Amino acid sequence: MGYLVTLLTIICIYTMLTASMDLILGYAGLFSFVHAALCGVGAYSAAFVMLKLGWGFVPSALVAFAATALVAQATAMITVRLDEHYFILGTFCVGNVILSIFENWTDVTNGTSGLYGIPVASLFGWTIAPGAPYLVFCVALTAMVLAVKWRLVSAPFGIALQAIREDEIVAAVLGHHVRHVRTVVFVIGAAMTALAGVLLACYLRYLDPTSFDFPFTILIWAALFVGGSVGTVGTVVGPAILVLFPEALRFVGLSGPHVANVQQALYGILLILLMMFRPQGFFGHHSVR
Amino acid sequence: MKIMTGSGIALCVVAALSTTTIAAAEDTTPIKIGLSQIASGVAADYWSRQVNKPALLAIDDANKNGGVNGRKVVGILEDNQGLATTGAAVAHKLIEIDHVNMIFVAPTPAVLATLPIAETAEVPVISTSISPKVAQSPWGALAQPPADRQGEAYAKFVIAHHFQRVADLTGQSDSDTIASNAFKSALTKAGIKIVDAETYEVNAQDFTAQLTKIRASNPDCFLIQSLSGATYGFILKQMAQLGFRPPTILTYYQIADPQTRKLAGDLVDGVYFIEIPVDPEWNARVFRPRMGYDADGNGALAYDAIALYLDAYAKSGTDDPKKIRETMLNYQGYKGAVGAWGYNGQPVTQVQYRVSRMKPGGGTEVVP
Amino acid sequence: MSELAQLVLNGLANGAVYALMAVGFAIVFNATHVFHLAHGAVLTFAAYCFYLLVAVAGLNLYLAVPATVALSALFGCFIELGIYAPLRARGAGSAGLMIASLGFLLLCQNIFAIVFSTDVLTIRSGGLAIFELGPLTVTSLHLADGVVAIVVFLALQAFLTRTQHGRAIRALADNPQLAPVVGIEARRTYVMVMAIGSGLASIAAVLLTWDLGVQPAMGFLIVFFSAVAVAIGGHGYLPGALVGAFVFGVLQQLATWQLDSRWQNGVTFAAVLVFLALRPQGIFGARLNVRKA
Amino acid sequence: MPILEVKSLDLSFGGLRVLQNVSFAVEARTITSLVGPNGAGKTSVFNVISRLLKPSGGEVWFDGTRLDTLRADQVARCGIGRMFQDPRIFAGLTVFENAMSGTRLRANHPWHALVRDRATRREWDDAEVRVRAILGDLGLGGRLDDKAESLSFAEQRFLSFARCLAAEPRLLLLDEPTVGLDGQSIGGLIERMRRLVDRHGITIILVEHNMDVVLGISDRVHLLVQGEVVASGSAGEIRQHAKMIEAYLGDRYVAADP
Repeated sequence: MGYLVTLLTIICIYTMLTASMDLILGYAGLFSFVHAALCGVGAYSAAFVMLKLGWGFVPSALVAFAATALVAQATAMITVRLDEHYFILGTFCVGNVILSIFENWTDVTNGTSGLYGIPVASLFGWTIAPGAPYLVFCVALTAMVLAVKWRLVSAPFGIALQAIREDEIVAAVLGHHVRHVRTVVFVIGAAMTALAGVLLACYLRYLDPTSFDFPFTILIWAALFVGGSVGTVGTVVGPAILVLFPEALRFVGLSGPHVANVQQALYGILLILLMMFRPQGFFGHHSVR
Repeated sequence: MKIMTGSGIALCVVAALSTTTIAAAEDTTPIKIGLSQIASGVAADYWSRQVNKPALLAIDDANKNGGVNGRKVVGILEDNQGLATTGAAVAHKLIEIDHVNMIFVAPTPAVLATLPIAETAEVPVISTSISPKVAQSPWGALAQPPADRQGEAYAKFVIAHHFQRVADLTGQSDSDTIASNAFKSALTKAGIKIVDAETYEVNAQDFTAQLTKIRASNPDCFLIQSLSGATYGFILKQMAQLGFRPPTILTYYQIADPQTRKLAGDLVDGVYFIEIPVDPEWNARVFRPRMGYDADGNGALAYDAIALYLDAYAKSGTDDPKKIRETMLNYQGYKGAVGAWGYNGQPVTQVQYRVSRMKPGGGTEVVP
Repeated sequence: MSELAQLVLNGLANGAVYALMAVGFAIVFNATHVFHLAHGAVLTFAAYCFYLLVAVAGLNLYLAVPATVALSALFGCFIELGIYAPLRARGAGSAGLMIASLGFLLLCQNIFAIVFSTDVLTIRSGGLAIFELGPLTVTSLHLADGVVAIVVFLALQAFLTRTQHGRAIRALADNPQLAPVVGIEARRTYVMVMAIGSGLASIAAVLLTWDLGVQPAMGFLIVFFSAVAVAIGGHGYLPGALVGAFVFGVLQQLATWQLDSRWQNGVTFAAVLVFLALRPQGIFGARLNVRKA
Repeated sequence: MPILEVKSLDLSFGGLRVLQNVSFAVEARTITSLVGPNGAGKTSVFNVISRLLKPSGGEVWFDGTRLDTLRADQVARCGIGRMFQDPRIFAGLTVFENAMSGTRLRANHPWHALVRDRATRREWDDAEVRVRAILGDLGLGGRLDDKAESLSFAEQRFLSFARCLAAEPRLLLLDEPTVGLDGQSIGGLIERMRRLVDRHGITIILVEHNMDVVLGISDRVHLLVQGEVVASGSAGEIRQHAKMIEAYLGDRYVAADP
């Protein structure tokens, strides 16, 4: 049972990351390659205050929000001016810098050894036990994030985001401050990944730099494209498929060596086929063009 | 690789079958060992040769000798991809679905994500990682000397040979960093000068920047740390290309991996390294005939970690994981693949490193 | 001082390989407007081809190198005809093409890992012959890298400016809206551009394989590095890619100068970011006020 | 007192001079046309006014505000609407969303999108009512939830017109709005433009090739050739210079039946 609870917890955390990616990539059209690293900024900053200052979940999450938003703001200042493809490169560079900080700022991150012994989440003095209670907590927060996202994009703000994605020149001529809107949505999305990072930190109770490397961002992209960009259902279904599918492989005897290579190769084929035959994913409302 | 795939699938089928027949009588239920290890990625092939296969070989041998108190031993290998997230999921799977008696897990991120889960479930964890955190857990045991002891072994060599100008090149991994720090603090204590210390990214292929700086510091002894034979190959090659060859080069036993000589050729000749001694008789009798290659320290320790645990299981005469772990830690006179060793009451293996050298033209020799 | 000079020299040697990759990437990106991440897959493919031809089939280098270039050019055509062209026909734009390209990179990388294992495969061992210039050293191969990169680049420039096919490529690069107008012509030109770009990647692959051997994951970082080099050089101007690659190679080395080398990656990319913040259009890129207008 | 003043505008790319010393003034509540051969720089004038291009010299003033130092979105917020030569609708959005994208509301800000206080809600509701009315007026009332890419070319053009109007501009820059429309649609469009000027006090600048349209509704016409204004006058004056226009533009531009 605990195994299933674990998988559902991971799906929740990935859903949060995918929803935030949907906001940034699906709605605003920004191919962010720094997603996992921003999640790491949230996770590390929360874990640091939990470990060193013994703070509870809420204040730690606030610290994570602040730290991640700050990093995202700095990232956006440089990268949102870059053209579509160069935005990926800009965020790739930022990701490298952040990973380097995870590895080398040993006083805070404990370097490659990672932060160990992160306490279980506690809410105003009440401990949330690992397992089912923590899952409920994650589900609640994920639902909250999805609700916030829905409220944002169902308002004219969401239309402005999509207008900018479709044609930034026309959007500007209609009076939308493209750079500002992109910065804002990037920072909001980063705050969501920060929350996912905090949940991940309290779930794993251990953080190390390899957890936030680029393949993780690619996984979230794949989850978004499978589920479908622009929408809510896809941001839940996509991660669910990508988490459950490889786990299911363990039970059909396909767990020999190279299974991860097979898995990654399948992701590759999946991305090609999706772009070819179903660019809106399974539940998306927008075709990636 | 084909053999491995076959045995991997076979194992899983066995595992699946045994899961379904778990309701059988108590004394015939198999003892299950969960292997949460790397089976994919850049390190996959080395890992498979020197960790996964040796561990499975130990289980195979135990079964050949009639199992543990007549009970069959089953190994269940799951790929943790070297990641914390996957490691946690694997730990839950092994504990809650497979009901394993023990988890054999490496490397560090996967181990440290596994520990809290195993502690809650009261399942012993044996790791061939070098993280000191494992030894601090009431359910953990380290089947490899912790990394700081590795650093001290380097220092011992440097001090014994009276080197005066030492340089250090270290990979950005957990174990290398800990070992390097222990090495440096031991040298500082002994009053030996570290003329330069450089670091590289684990998967790097270009070390020229670091080596250029180290060349300028003109060391008489150069410690290179890496967890991969290929990395040693690149480094030795690029040193030669910079016209840089210090009198003494000290390394870790991965340099004996065939990859190094393939890349660097005779540049590996005369390079010193510290290693876990592998019993040559065991290697020739048990390992080589069935695997087709030689075990290195990792391989031997992986074999021993499993074999010693199973011996202790049999000796303890109980299924209580806590008692089995105690028996294992206090086991006297165990003779294994790395010679006679034991935990001597501590949750850390007491195997000692020795210094060897790459022989010109191939092979290694022990330096007295 | 000699330390600094040696670092610059190392950087130029690495830059030469990046340059071949970056110019190939840039020519594809400029003419077909595909952010061709699968360029990394071409590199890896070419490297394994070269390895198989030399180490397994036992061909001599004079045959193996042209054969590798030809096979890689074919592989490039295959990517264009098998993936990019059908995607375009289905209405995919730059984003869809890029994602598919990334997918293909992942696919190839993992197929190679399954077929060839993740070990490094080599066709030669030991250090390369070196020349000593006072306190500086450079290997024959790295010297050759630089010469090859520049000669190939000059030949490419001559092709682009002197021949009809070359001019067609440049026309497409300058006027993307031309593509639908010229129809079949454009499609043929795309195939040709992919063949040329892949040929350039295969030369980089040969040089890398001779030096460091082959690994399935070798393409991933290097394609991003070369794309960063293109960004540094400036979009739409081919010599920019060449210069950007050398700048990036030297930057990687200088990042360790006077600084702890554990920060090498961080310092390198922080410097790139600072540069992009000050000059988003790159060294040679013109600042365009109207994009897509 | 003119509402828009363009003062000695220069624009060059590299060595190419696109605009040279272009000056004209536009009175409020009038329709002004820019005519000229292809490549004369008509669209470039629009691009400079809406600040998609930065002029190399000269100034643009709109109702006391200098525009050429602002950003494109700030220019738009001054009350300047712009229609492009191609409809350039947002293909992936619905018809209604396209038109809504022209509005500038408090709810465009994420905070108000999240909290939605009463003022925000009311303004938003009002905008939706207005946008529905505009779309209904332009004959798109029945297709609000269709994807914009499913519209015909003429419908797309009307949609982009609606998107412009949703912003309630005071000055409209229309770049060849009649291209691709049939006679009936053109008539409707002309009538609408007239009504916008007369009833709603909007000022319009038109780039147009169809001389019927130009001479039919323009209060003033400027002739641009190779980046320079070579002639200006009322529609009547220009009509009398038909020979001159013909010389510059060829017969295509001469009104068939004045």
